[in-house]
Amino acid sequence: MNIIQHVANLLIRSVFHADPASWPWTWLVQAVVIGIAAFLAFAFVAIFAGPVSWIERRIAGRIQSRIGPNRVGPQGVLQWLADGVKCWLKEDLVPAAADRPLFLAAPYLVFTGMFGAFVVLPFGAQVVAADLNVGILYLLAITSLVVVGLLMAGWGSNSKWALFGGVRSAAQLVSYEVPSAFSLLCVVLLAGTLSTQGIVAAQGGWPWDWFIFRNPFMFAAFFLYFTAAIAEGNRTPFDLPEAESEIVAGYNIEYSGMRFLFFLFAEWANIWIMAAISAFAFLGGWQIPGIAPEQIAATKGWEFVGWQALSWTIFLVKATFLVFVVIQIRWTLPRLRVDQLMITCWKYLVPLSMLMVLGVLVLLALVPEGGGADTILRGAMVGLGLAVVLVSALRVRRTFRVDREHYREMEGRDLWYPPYRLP
Amino acid sequence: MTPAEIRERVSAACPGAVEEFQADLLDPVLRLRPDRLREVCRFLRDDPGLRLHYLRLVTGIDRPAAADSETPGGIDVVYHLWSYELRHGCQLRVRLDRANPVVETVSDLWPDANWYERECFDLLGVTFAGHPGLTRLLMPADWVGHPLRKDYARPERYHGLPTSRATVLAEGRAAEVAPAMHDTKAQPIEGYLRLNMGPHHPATHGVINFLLETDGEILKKATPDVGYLHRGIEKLAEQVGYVGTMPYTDRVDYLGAMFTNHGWALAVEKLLGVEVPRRAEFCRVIASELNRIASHLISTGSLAMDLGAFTPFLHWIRERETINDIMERICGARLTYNYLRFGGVSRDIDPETLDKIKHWIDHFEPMMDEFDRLISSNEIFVRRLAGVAVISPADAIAYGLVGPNLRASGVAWDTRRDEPYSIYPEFAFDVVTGRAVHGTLGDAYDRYDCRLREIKESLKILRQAMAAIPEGEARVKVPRPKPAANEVYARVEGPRGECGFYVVSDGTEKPYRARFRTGSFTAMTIIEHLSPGLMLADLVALIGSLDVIAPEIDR
Amino acid sequence: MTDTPAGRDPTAQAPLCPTGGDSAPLVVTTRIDDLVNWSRENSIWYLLFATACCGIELMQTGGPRTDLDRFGAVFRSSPRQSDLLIVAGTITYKMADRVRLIYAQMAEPRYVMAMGSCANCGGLFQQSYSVVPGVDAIVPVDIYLPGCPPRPEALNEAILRVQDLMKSEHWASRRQGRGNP
Amino acid sequence: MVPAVPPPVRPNPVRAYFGNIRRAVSSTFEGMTVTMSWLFRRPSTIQYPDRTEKPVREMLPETYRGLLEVDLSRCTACLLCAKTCPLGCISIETCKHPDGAREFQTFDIDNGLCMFCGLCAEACNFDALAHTREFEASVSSAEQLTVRFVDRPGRLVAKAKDLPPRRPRGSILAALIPGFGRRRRRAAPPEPPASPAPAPAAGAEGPENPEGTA
Repeated sequence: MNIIQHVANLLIRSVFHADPASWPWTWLVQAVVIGIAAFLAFAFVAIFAGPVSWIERRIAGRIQSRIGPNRVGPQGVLQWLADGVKCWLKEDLVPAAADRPLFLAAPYLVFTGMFGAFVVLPFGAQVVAADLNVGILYLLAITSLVVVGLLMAGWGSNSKWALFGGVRSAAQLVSYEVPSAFSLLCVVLLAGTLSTQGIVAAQGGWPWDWFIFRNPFMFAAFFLYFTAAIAEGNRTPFDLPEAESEIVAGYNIEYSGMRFLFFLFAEWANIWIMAAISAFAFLGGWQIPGIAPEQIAATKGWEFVGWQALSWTIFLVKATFLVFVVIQIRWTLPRLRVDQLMITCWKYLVPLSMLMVLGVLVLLALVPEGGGADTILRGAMVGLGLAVVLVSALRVRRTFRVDREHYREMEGRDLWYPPYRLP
Repeated sequence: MTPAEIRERVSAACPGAVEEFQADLLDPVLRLRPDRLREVCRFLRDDPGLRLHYLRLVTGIDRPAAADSETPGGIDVVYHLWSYELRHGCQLRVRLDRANPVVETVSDLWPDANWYERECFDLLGVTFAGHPGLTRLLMPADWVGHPLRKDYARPERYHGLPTSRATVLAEGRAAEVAPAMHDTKAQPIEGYLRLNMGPHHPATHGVINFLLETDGEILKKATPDVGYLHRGIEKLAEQVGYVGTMPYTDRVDYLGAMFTNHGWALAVEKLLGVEVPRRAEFCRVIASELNRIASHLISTGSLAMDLGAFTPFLHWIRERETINDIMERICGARLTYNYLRFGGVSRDIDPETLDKIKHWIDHFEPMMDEFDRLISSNEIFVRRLAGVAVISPADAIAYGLVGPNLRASGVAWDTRRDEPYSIYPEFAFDVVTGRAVHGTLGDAYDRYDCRLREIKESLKILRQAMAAIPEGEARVKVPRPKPAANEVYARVEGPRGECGFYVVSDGTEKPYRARFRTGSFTAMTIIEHLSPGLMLADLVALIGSLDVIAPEIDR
Repeated sequence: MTDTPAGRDPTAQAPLCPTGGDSAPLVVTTRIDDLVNWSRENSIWYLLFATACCGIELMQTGGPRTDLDRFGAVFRSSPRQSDLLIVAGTITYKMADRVRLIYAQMAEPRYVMAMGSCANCGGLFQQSYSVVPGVDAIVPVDIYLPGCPPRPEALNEAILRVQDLMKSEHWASRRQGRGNP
Repeated sequence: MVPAVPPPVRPNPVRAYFGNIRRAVSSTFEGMTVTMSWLFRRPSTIQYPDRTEKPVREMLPETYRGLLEVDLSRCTACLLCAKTCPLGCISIETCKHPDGAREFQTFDIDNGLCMFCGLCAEACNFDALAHTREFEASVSSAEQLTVRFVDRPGRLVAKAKDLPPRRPRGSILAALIPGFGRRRRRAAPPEPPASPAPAPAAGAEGPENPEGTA
């Protein structure tokens, strides 16, 4: 029973003193609750997508040795609000030669595709709008809706650059669906269910219970999925549909004001969605280390709420960390060419993700869960993960140690320009 | 081979073609009969003893008949030829009838003559018989008159737009009349999508228009359409005189203003016969090499930005800011330096500034390694550039590519070493050439790689120059220049290659004709040749790797 | 002297642009104006319209040293999404119609800044046969920024000047007052 | 001189396939460590206008060619600057009195036209015309771009024999342009004179008295 039914039943019992199973207006109350939930989700998307844009600009700023927005509100946290209000009040231009209905509808369709994905995201043990038993399939299907919107925007704008953007994004999204589906198939094989909650429940709180560290194939599948997800979210190095230096602004070139805001909105939220999917499918979702979901369900009152809040936090932290990685990738890498984009997908990601499915199947047959081999495998994979983190930390340290030595040397000298410094 | 010897050979091979040999000029000139031009040109290019494969410059000089003189006026068309292999060159000239200037084209002998001749047609009205597409290059297609003619009068209005500031102020507000979009469009090719890339496009490095015929992402043809920044600097130079032109040369190549300054100063100093003090030469070299680094930073950084990586560009902008600070100390401006004077430099470099340059170099060298790790060795970046838009050495010479673009194709030619000027022979530095690091020789990556390595060479020169800088005056007082009638072609090695100044003086305080030969102009001509089969994104990489900037093309 | 958070002295501002006759707007309107103007002035998306030398300084201004992003000003490549057209460089007759087209494609409220001498009045190319003597002959200009080219801080100051201009406006005035050329 | 183009090498496809993956992963990793390291360094931004240690104009070198300024008390109206300027952005007019003294009618510098090349300041023999380190001069109408240095009628042309010391650079502009230099940082300290020459006492009070009017 998901949270919506739960709340609806609670309402019916306490307010209307009726039995939800036989009461004739149950559907109405449920509809109202769903409406409220949708509004809350919308607010969440808005409140999340906005700050993500601020975070991205600040991180980009630091990476580029500058500061980023810091004038609006403390450290510029209200920057997204200023952008939003301004865009909202800007003139909404429709080019004279545009295909008006398509042009007008496209941003909302893109937004719908993105927003629909929130329905099955498991924020916590009890917090999911609808725990569909075909959750993963639904996710794959609803995120593809975005491509229709982008294509409509590209075609409807009656601009050749926009058309290029639309067509590029269609080709890209359709192609990258395949490796991302195969990678998620690995998860489904391990979890034995398509339900998003089921997938989280099949993992545990500790890293060695996460799917990513289950075996080497899952480890690789995570990166394959993550790459494919970046491509589906139109992010660098796969941001061809809006490649600024090639096709100016791509599919959104003719959009202004609020409609353009919706595209931006969808983009920021999309980053978060793909991070969230990676987090629940591979990184254990909301699972709290050391506490089984049943134990949480058994608690009552504030204790229950506390555990819930902790689980949401864990999920949000995991997702936000991945958002950060996506942002960092964006400000590091150049962009692929169209043919290279397709080669990356069909010659590298697709065969490799198929291989991962095969590998997971073989290991499922050979290594029984919970056995000694399984434990060794998990331990080794966690070790590998730690090694990756350690190596990158050392590399980072070495990178700026050169700089620090230089800065020490320069210190005390009268420089009229400010060299960037270590904090 | 000296010009006189070349003249002997030409006279022997094509008897009667040479009308006159002007040996008294600084750069001797062979005056040819217009109807024998092609014959001589073909001989000069193909003769194994001459091999003048590189057409440096084609330009025209309008010489209307003076009121009191009996000699008829005419239009001179000047051809500068050079041979990289034999290291010699010559200048040809034909005198055409001013009322009906017609000469045969040489654009099939040297492909870069195509644009030179179009420019000549545009600005001087010379018709080149047999030219494949003789249309206006720099001015709008519906422009009336040929601006570089001496008797050209500026129109009052162009499509309702006033041409004088006083009229603009008098009319008070933006004119309501919309000028018709001028039409430079070539005929679209049937079955292909016509795209207008530019003149306002993030990747065209200034206001350049590319007419693309595409089949999906693949280009059938890309035709550059330039002139959106044609500011008529050459005509202005005729108006403001030798001294006043110096700040104008800053704007010819705003990323390498020190080199255009230097070229102009060299040309005029040659005309005047002025000796430059040694310390001033060092100042010039130090400022020039700093400027070369700054220019290459923008070019390599913006190439990365064109390929979608924004961060490297901003890192280079940060380093460039420091160079700008140094430049501000040296000459007072960040971009348009106006540093050189005839007979020296405007201001000596003080020891404190030299110290700061040293610190900056120490700081900058590790940054280059970091830049390599961040972008140069990035697999996506390499794949975007390696093997893309390969220019063969022969093509590079035939299309008149210069500087890093030429060297990336494997032709080791650096004006600093091979036609030395200033004090460059005193410094030890390498002429970097393409080395096919990741793909084919002469591909886009080689051009990028050449620029990065040239930065290192410049650092070498900087260190040597700062160690060896002598004491002394940085400027000798030169009276207001008034050179005798003569002609000179002076060249420096700018960041975009050979930066040549062809100056014709007539004994007054103002140059009679000045023509700036810039690297970007010829680099643009090769784009049309390279574009078929490229992808849209490759075109961006090609433009970025050629490092063209609009004012250098249009001047 | 009271300093605003941005460190500017409001008393020292010269009158920038007459905002029309409504001298005593309602309190509610003022509040809306405050919010709207606040959002506009802190989210100036400028069009990357770099034609000549000033374009390099325009890029440098977005770069690490001066960082216009601090004020919420980022560049956009499409005129549809830009608020401010910074004409950075010389405009020739060949280019003039494109400038007008770009201006026409911008959504209201839109502002134009003439950056550098060439855009102000043709600058050193005023006497040239091919250069428009001042971009104000083509599009209405709000702010003139002298310099050849102006240093990044000067552009930054001009952006603050645009902010001041926005601050003094009634939120709907731009839509009514300006025509499409 | 002209080398032959070597034929492209075709590598082993299997090695190429996995080599591509390896290089893509490792170079991405390398790049990300570089960008990550920048998160731990302090930005190099100078927070113009208000959050800097000192006003930006004071960070600029003395040699910087900012807005032009003329100290009329040192100007002999020799017109060298106006003649040197390739653009003619300096317009000087003087008129002659019956008693023989010359006085300024106009001394205008069109900042909108000026290209800041420094030729005029170089030509000035009396250190009257000079570049300052000022750069903040955006205005909202084209007319305001012209700076009119003759602030009142009857300003006499200086004699080359007895010139007063040069007033601090920038102080004249500040008096002339309304709202000039308004982008001060918060709580700006009293600014020291920009040039080493001590400011004359007369220079401090409003439109000052040129020598010889009394």
